[in-house]
Amino acid sequence: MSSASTGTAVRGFGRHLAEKLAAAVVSFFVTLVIGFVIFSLMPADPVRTLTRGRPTSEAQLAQLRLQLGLDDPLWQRFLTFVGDTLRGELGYSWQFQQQVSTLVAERLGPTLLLMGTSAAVSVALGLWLGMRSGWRQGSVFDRITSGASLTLWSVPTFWLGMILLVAFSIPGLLPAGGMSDPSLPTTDVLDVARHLVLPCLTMVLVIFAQYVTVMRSSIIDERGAAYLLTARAKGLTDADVRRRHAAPNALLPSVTMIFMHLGTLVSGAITVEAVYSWPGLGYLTYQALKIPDLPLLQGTFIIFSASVIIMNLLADLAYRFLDPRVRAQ
Amino acid sequence: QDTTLRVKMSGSGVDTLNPFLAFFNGALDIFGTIYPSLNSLDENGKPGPYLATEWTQGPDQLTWTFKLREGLKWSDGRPITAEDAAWTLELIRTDSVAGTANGSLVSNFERVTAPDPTTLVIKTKKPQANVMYVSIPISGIPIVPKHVWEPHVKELKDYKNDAFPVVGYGPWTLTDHRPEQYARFDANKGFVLGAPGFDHLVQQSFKESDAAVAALRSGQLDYINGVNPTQFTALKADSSLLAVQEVGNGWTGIELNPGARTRSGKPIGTGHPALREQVVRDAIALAIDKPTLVTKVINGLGQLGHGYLPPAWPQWSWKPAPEEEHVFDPAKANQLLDAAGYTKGADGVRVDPKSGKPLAFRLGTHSDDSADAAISTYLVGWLEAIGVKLTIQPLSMSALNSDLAKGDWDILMDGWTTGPDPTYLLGIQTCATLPKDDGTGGNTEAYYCDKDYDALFERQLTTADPAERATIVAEMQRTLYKANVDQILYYANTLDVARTDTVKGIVTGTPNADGLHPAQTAFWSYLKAAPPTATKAGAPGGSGGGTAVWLGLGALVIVAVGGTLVLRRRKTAGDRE
Amino acid sequence: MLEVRDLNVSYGPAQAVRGVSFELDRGQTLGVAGESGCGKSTMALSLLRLLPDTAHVTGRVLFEGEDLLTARWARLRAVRWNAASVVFQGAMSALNPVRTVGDQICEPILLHERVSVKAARRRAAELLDAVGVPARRARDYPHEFSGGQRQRIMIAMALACRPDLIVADEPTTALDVMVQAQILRLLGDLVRESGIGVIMISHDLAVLAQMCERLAVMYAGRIVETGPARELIADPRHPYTRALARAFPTIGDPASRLAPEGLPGDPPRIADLGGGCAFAPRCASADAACRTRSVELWPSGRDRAAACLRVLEGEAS
Amino acid sequence: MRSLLWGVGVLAAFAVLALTAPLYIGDADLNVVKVTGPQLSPPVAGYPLGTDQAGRSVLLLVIWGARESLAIGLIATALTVVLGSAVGLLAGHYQGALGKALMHVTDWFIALPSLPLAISLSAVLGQGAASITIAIAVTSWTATARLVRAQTLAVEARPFIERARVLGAGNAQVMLRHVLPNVLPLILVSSTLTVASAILSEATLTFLGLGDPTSVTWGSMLQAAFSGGAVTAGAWWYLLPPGVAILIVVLGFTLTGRAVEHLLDPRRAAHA
Amino acid sequence: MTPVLEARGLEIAYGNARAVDGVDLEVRQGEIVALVGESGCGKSSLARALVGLVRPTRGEIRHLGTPLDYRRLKEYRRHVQLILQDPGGALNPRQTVHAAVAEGPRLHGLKGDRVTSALARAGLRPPEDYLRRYPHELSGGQQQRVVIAGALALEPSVIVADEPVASLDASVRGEILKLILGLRDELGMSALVVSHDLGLAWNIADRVAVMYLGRIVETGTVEEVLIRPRHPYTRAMLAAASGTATPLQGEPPDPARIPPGCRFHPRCASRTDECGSIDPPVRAGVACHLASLHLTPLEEIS
Ligand SMILES: Nc1ncnc2c1ncn2[C@@H]1O[C@H](COP(=O)(O)OP(=O)(O)OP(=O)(O)O)[C@@H](O)[C@H]1O
Ligand SMILES: Nc1ncnc2c1ncn2[C@@H]1O[C@H](COP(=O)(O)OP(=O)(O)OP(=O)(O)O)[C@@H](O)[C@H]1O
Ligand SMILES: [Mg+2]
Ligand SMILES: [Mg+2]
Repeated sequence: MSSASTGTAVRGFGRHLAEKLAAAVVSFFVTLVIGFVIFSLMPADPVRTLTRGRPTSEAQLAQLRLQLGLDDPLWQRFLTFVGDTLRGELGYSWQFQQQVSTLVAERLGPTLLLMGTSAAVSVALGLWLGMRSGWRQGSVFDRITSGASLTLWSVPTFWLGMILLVAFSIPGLLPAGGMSDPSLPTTDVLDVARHLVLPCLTMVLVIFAQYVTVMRSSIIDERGAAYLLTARAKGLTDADVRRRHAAPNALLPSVTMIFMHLGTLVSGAITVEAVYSWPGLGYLTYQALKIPDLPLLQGTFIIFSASVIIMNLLADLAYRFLDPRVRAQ
Repeated sequence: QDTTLRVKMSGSGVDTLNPFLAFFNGALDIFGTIYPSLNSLDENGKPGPYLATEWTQGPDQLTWTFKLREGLKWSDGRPITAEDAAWTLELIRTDSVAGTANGSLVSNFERVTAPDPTTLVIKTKKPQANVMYVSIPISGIPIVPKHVWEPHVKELKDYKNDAFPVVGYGPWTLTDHRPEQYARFDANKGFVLGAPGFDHLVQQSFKESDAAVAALRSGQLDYINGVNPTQFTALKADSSLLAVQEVGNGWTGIELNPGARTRSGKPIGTGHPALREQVVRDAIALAIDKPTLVTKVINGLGQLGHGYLPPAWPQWSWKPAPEEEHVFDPAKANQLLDAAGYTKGADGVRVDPKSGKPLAFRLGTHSDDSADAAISTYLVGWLEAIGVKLTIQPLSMSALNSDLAKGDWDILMDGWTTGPDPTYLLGIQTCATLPKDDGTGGNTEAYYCDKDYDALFERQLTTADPAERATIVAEMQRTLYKANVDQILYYANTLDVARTDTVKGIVTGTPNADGLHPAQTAFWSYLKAAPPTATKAGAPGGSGGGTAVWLGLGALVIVAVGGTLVLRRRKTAGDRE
Repeated sequence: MLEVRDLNVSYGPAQAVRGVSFELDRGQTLGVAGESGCGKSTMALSLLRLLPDTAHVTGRVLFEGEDLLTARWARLRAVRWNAASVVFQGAMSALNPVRTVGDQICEPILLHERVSVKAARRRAAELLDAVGVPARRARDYPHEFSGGQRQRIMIAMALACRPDLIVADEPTTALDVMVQAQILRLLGDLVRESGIGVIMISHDLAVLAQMCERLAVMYAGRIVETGPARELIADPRHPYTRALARAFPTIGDPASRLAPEGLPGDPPRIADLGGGCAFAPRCASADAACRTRSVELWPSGRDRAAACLRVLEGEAS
Repeated sequence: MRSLLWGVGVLAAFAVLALTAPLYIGDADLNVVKVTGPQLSPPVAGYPLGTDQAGRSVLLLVIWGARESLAIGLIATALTVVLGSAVGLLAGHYQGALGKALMHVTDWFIALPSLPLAISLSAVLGQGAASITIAIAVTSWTATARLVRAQTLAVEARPFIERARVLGAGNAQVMLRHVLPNVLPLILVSSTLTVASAILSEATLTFLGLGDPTSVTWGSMLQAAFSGGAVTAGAWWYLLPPGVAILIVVLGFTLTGRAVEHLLDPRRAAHA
Repeated sequence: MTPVLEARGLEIAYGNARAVDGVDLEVRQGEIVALVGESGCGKSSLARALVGLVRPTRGEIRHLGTPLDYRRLKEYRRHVQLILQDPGGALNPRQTVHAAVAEGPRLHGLKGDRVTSALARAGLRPPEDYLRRYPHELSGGQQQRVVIAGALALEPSVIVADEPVASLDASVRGEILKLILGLRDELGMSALVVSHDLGLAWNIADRVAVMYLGRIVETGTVEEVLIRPRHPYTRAMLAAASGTATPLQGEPPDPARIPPGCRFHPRCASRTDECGSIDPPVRAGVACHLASLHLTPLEEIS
């Protein structure tokens, strides 16, 4: 039974993966189309906006319109866009006069650094706190943790960011913005870490509450599970019961939610990036929207949608990986 | 130890380091310091020598001859010759990609040649009085080394110009640039207009001005060019900081739709017909209490708005005579409107007798501009008092421009800054800038179109004598002032703050009676800035000490965490399972 | 080996177990019967102090002379599984779904005995074999087993540290009749072979009758009747035992053919028990005295006792 | 339930303040042309929370701001909940093609990044409260839909649905009489959380310059404070009150939601 | 006489698992039939198919001789009602007893107050005491009575009860069975009672059908089947119930992999070589080609 079912499991998994991938690809393209349509609807005069404040001749305006393809009909622009995307090109930014892919690649690193660190810290912190406070529901620890995380969750990010910035940009210790000290000859890991502290702290403070909540409630759900009684009856200490039995199970429902949340994190970073002058994708999007720089918008849009879609896919896979019950199906 | 001047990068940062393509302030700023130009601007905004030491207009009025210095070298050691300048200008003139950013500046050029390494000859199509403003730092054309750029002409559109150090010439050499982060420069100690006082210059990008101020206070920055009035007022009180005001090089105002139309006279858009009437525009001008705006919106850190060209350029600045001036007088405004037959309806809003429409106007504001938001609420209140209703529509810059181009607007918040050459700003009030019938081609400021004004515009273009040109420009501004299509509300001063412990000499020129410095044109601030004393002024709490504190703190955290863990362990091992 | 004296457990105001006492020796099997909610599991779990914090336990649980209710946690943990293990109701939920069964069997071995992981694995394999689950399946997860197999794995796990006492709390409830029979046989064999003391809990008298020497019938937190299993079923003294016995008809017995029998009324809510006999409201032969007089276990025959006034009055059956 | 009392109390207080605001706050307090207070003054007599740059009382602004902030939060939530619940319920009930299609649509919307979407929506619809409300609804209904669908699936799997079918109930009957009442508590709970995040979103979007900067909401107050340099000026009386108001109201909704969730917990209900 | 409810060649497949694999079964007027078998043999699937909750992949269901028309399910269900195993789950926790019982008549547009009489008939007396209560305020036995009352309110001719007492306490169980028996006696209602408990069949049924792996392997009157079982599977079940004989070896069967030949032969103690190749039909109430060998009653059963 075992070996046979493993065989079907693998086949079933392959098929499941293929299905999920196909759905993801479809999702991706649909979001692209939605994005294109919405962005194209935006009333905008990019040429005038770009050249605002600069001497510009009529010929120059016409030339710019031509260069940006603004005179092409919508459908043609759509086809170009789809074609470009399929080829893996993201077009040419209007305002930065560069390949969108270059721009996105430049800004992706810092965003991933900030988001990755914040996510890692807040997931770790959130899960740990959530686990402990759920395990002893109603304890002082639980009340403090839940209260603090709820309060922090209720704070507008940009506001918290500003307040932290003013309060903690300490001379020589925590800088007020940027990703590295420009007067250093080379990029220094410690220096970047220093710059990362405040923006990361801001993100963490705001988002870790979500993980606390999820983990806490799944631990509370698990707490009454019969297998925990078994574990206790075996003579395990309370901490071991929690760590070795409750935690892995409570993690299951949290995982999906965490991944889904991670997917939206990238696009949620605009305000933090703005407050801390972090050279990331969020702020680039914001700039793109102001013009609006359609190719650039599309480019960042693709990244954002893709990150959500990929994270959802990963959530699914992670769930399957973590839960043997689903794994075999 | 080397000294570094750390300043906030201006405006919206750098779009591209390719000077043929860039539009953003931050980029133009950089080009102004790393590429030479034919002329520089003196501290009063007048053309001065740079690469060129002399410039003369030939008798045919079409030939300009620039005498260039000998012996200047690009940062890679190759000589700077007239050929570089000629090549740069010709490329912009002939290549549409190269003309992306600055094409308009050379559109009247017939041909640019370099008969010898120190002579540059510019032939214009029509007489042009402002050729010495064409290549100036920041707002004009930077000259680039031909030997570096020639190989990239084919792929100019994709050339990022990021081989550091960037070959150029100027007070500084660009040694590194990270998009959205910083630009780093080394001083050119042999710079022809004087050696920079610092060894390095760093421009760092800050998106929130409060973050920049925090950085200044904590010593991460030495200088911020452009803080807002509230910040300025607060920082002025700080004795360790130097807060200075400079005469503004721009204005804030409103524009009223005088009847949008195309070049052929076809009306377009949805502008309110009443605004076509001079009397309505005049009444609006009288109803606005500009002094209150100056005190309330910009904390008094600016000047009352009058003429179309800002006071930073005294050579062009114009003020109405007292009898011409629109002084806040709502009673008179009401009289004017009553007399013209705009009677008030039941709701207190006047009605246009011709169209039967109430005098209810849309007021488009820039949604990302806090001053716009503040001003617009005042305007609503004041105009209500003369029976005119305003509905505020916050718009993105782009949407606003789009409405403007389509003529779908009544009143818009408006603002311009300008370099020392007023040609362009004056030009966008001419009939020639109205859109074509297909809607393209227009870059009109506000659909203003007046034959007399156009004639004056043509005249000043060709008037070589600066004084005479100034009179014509003044007359043009009077015409605009009377038309009340553009109503200039105020000229905000430029507000700068610098640390006094790390930098001195950041502002140049002598302040006027009000304590206002002349506008800091071109690269002078950074060039003349120097460490305050001979002793090296390291960053306060520089990285050395900082690291120690940092490490100490880290250690503390580790001890704390470790301690709690140990304690916890001991406790859990104890009683309750 | 095990001596329980006057065990009381209450969840807040609700008294789930009220004054239960019994003794058990090595090799003995005690069956505890009673319907849902009468306090069987509570009683069983309280022996090893496995109840949640909300439960308040009094009385004495002497295991090898040591009172487990007052023992230090560390000492108690050492007793758990090593000396006394539990087979829980519903093996699906009693096994951790995300860990392999092998792992879960090894866990107590590694915890209580100084053996290598390898040795523990070997022992786990032996145990699995002993309960009739192929040893190679130690690497599978609980959900990959059928209900009967899972229950057998639970039993294997309970035997892991060669305990002296096994508390089996409804080990067959969720199982099919056929599988149930298998499991009971397996347990019975194990007890016979290794001389372990077993407390087996069930609501099914028939099941207990197959397994146990002695029976204790619980109602509303009390033992209402105890005695040798066969006698108790064949000749119940307490009306509740009688009703319970009749609820499981003997096939072929014409008396029960087309005549199902039950108890009128609802099972008691332990939260609102008054004085008097808890069973009185549902008892056909209850009188005024039953409702007021408190009842306790009175001897009702050789080696038997029942908590019924009728027994005291000598009105047998 | 202390947290419920707190949550409801705070919300009620804000609601009362907001609803009665027109009684004691007039044009003369809000119209920049008419106010007479000092500019950006710290708390003084007559201005318990100081003034803004135009000389208006920050206290009155915060109270006035509650009106629009709460309205946006509530309306956005209503839209979100109605849309999300309808989609979730249908997707959960019709597990065939319709359900699949609806879930796909939901997935697509989940993948749409919310901030860019909100910004472009407000460009299309015109900036201001209405577009912000719609933008919040468009980007947040998916969460409700998923939640409701999951819950619907759970409810549909329960035996009483089968019983209802056998008794003769059709799809509409099953959905409206059996599934909806059982999903409703969850919707209620999730909607309190949605209000909370909608108020936060409003503040964020307005802060990014998408709102109507001339209207008085907590978001626009913060935006005005930040862009006006209140941080540098140390004008804590201008920065803190709107932020704290947001915090308190969001916390109020969250606490209420949690408490209600707790009250409606089937495990509790079953014992009650 | 045409049976009230009848299944002919019924087959229900979930994917490649044939949970019900060719079942013929009939319930006659006023008769209680017990369907017994071990877990997973397809009892519930069959029961659910009989009330139209599952559409059989093959075969048909007849009510009073007329085949079930899936477009007119609602009407059919007036006559055939289902009672589920778990009364707690079968009641909507947010419906009062009144709403739960009145639901059927409401859906069918039946007039008059059927609720109180149905409750009274189901043994909830006085009915008024219960109308406003919610399911969680009732004991398990009371809940099951409410469920039964809900079905009775439609005055069906047949009740299909899937494990009606499995989740109830032993003491309550008898009362519910009494109720079902009483309904048959008083109203002449027919019932199909599904259970894994042979004792239940003995308690209330007229006829028994024993199911194994999707098939009925033996049917007959209770006395015939339970006292003189012929099919080895029935015998094994009876033996297991009394705890006397060696229980069946092997794991419960899997409907996705039905063995060839007699489906019981892998677990059959008395199988012969040909059992692996002959799939015996139900003949004279038993589906075992060696049935005649086992005709003697089990001596253990007295
Ligand atoms: N954690 C708890 N908190 C409060 N009451 C409880 C708790 N656990 C059990 N009870 C109550 O205690 C009584 C006895 O429960 P217990 O689980 O011991 O019954 P049981 O005889 O094992 O029933 P079953 O046959 O259903 O397992 C019941 O009324 C139950 O509701
Ligand atoms: N919806 C379904 N999808 C797939 N397989 C199913 C489904 N329902 C039942 N089965 C399978 O069909 C077989 C028969 O199931 P059914 O529920 O009819 O058995 P049963 O005899 O009622 O068992 P039990 O006594 O456990 O209730 C089982 O193997 C089961 O796993
Ligand atoms: Mg129990
Ligand atoms: Mg079943």
